[in-house]
Amino acid sequence: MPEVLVAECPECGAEIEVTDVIEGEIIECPDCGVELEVRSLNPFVLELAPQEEEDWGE
Amino acid sequence: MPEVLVAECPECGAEIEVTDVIEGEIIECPDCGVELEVRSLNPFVLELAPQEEEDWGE
Amino acid sequence: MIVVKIGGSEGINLDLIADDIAALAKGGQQMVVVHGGSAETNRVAEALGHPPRFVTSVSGYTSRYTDRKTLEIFEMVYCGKVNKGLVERLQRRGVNAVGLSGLDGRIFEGPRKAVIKVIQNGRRMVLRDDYTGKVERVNVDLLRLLLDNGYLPLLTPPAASYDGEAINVDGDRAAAAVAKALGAEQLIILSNVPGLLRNFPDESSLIPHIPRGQVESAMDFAKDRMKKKVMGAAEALDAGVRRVVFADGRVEHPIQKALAGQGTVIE
Amino acid sequence: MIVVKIGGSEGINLDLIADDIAALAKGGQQMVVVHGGSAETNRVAEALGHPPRFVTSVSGYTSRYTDRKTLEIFEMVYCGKVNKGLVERLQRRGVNAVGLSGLDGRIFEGPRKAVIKVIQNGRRMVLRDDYTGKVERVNVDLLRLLLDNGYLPLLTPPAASYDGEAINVDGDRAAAAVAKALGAEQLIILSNVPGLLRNFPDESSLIPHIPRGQVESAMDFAKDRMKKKVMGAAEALDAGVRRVVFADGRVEHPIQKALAGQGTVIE
Repeated sequence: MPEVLVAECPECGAEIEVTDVIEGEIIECPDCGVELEVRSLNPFVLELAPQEEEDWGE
Repeated sequence: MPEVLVAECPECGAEIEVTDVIEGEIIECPDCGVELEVRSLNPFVLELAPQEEEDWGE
Repeated sequence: MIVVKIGGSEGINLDLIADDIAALAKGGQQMVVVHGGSAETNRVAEALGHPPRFVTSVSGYTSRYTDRKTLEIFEMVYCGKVNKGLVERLQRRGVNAVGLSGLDGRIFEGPRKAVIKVIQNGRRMVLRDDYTGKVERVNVDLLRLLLDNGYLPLLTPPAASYDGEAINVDGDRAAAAVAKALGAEQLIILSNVPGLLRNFPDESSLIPHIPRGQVESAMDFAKDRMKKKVMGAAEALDAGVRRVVFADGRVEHPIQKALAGQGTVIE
Repeated sequence: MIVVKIGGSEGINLDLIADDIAALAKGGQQMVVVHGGSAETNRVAEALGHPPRFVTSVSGYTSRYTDRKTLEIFEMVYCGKVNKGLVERLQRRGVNAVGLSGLDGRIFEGPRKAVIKVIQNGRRMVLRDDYTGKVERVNVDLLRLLLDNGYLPLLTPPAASYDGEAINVDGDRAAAAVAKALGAEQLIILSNVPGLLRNFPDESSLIPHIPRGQVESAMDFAKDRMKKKVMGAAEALDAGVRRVVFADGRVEHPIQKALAGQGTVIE
């Protein structure tokens, strides 16, 4: 059984369970759909993903 | 017995025998003392070594 | 005034290009040259045990993930080996070239993208230590100062962020920015293909001409890296550059042929 | 006007030097900086599998055997990594630095030694493919053009031969040539020792002062690489530079301390 990581969505408070994620990865809250960034795995910390400036294709 | 290389001194015509030399090495003619450069080993070619410009220590 | 962009991909013949620049410069043609160095950078990065990593932005553009170590390798190749190799070729042909990066005198200046979102191995990621950005301002005064005193500016990324940090920017769009800033008549982009190809890599599918209005549609043909080149061209044309030509950097007199319309002409 | 030479050896603190340059430049001090990069070049050459080879000239000077491959690595480190790393540090501190090699605009120009005689592994050898030479002319017009327009020139080898080839030249003597050409009052040479040491590497054996006339005798103390530095100093003084200071490049405010006479002062 892969390790299940659990944290609260900083936007809507819903409980989020994930397995296969790495640091810096972007996931969406299954409840409110907001974009979250995996800031660290141990402890498992989720934060609102930063707004991306318009994409320049640089 | 290391291989003996033989050539004529381009300056004084003396026969020069050498063993342990490599390409680009400078040797002196045992007869007239002029500086010679080993231009190639096979065939064994000796030429007058170029005059060095004043040494700049660069 | 013309601006010439020399691509960094394999197969481009720097000696033939240098011959052509020398011929044109001696003929009185005012010119600024911008060059890349991506292929060489990949080789050196591998050799130094820091293989290049490319990331694809959410809207599908690929760019080099430029962390601090990569930036140094990037500078070694772009500003060291390639830039000075070209300066030497031009000096030996009697052209008084001056090689500069965008950092020098802030010739290329623009915002650094502090955070970018990319797709990496199928995962959507936030990248923070990526030294990448874009060119918003060109130091035209310094370029004019050099041009008016008989020097040929030979420019290369990186650029300077507004805080003065080195940032990796796309060479083609930097060249377009230079063409705009100097009010150049033509922007010539040399690469290792004859021009824009309808179906890459079939060189017979060259698109000879694209009216300015249809540039956006040309984007569909453009393969990944070519997309950025076409974006650069569109920007240059919008800013008053009369003509952009994508031409072959592997042949003799590549610039003169491009000026004569050989390749993909956009106007 | 002062000329500052930043050595390329280990231990030199580029951030402290950049702080000091920024403080002086903002105080109105006109300056040209020349830098080296030997330690870093050795590291990169090893990593790229082309380890550095040093040759000793018949009269006992060591220099880097600079074949074509070495020249490219030399350019990658001097003109790429080190030069742009310093330009970035200065730009971030609000100094509008412009990084240039001696090839650019032929800022450093001089003869290439086509043939040199050296001692290699005990054998006296003729070396033909050595891209080495010395600086005989400095493009003062270009330096003045930049200085008068608010830019700080940050210079590095290689130089240009009269045929426009890239040639490896000694950074210290290039700095001396710049000091002479610009009529600078002082030449500050920063390295990883407090100055000229009577018995290297004992840092307490610092020689605080050497009158111009006794410089030749100072050569006896000078260790191998230091010999060239002292030769450069002597040349600068002969050409009217009022004062040369060998100072420590590892401390805070290294240039201001040197200007205040800390290190080995020769005048």
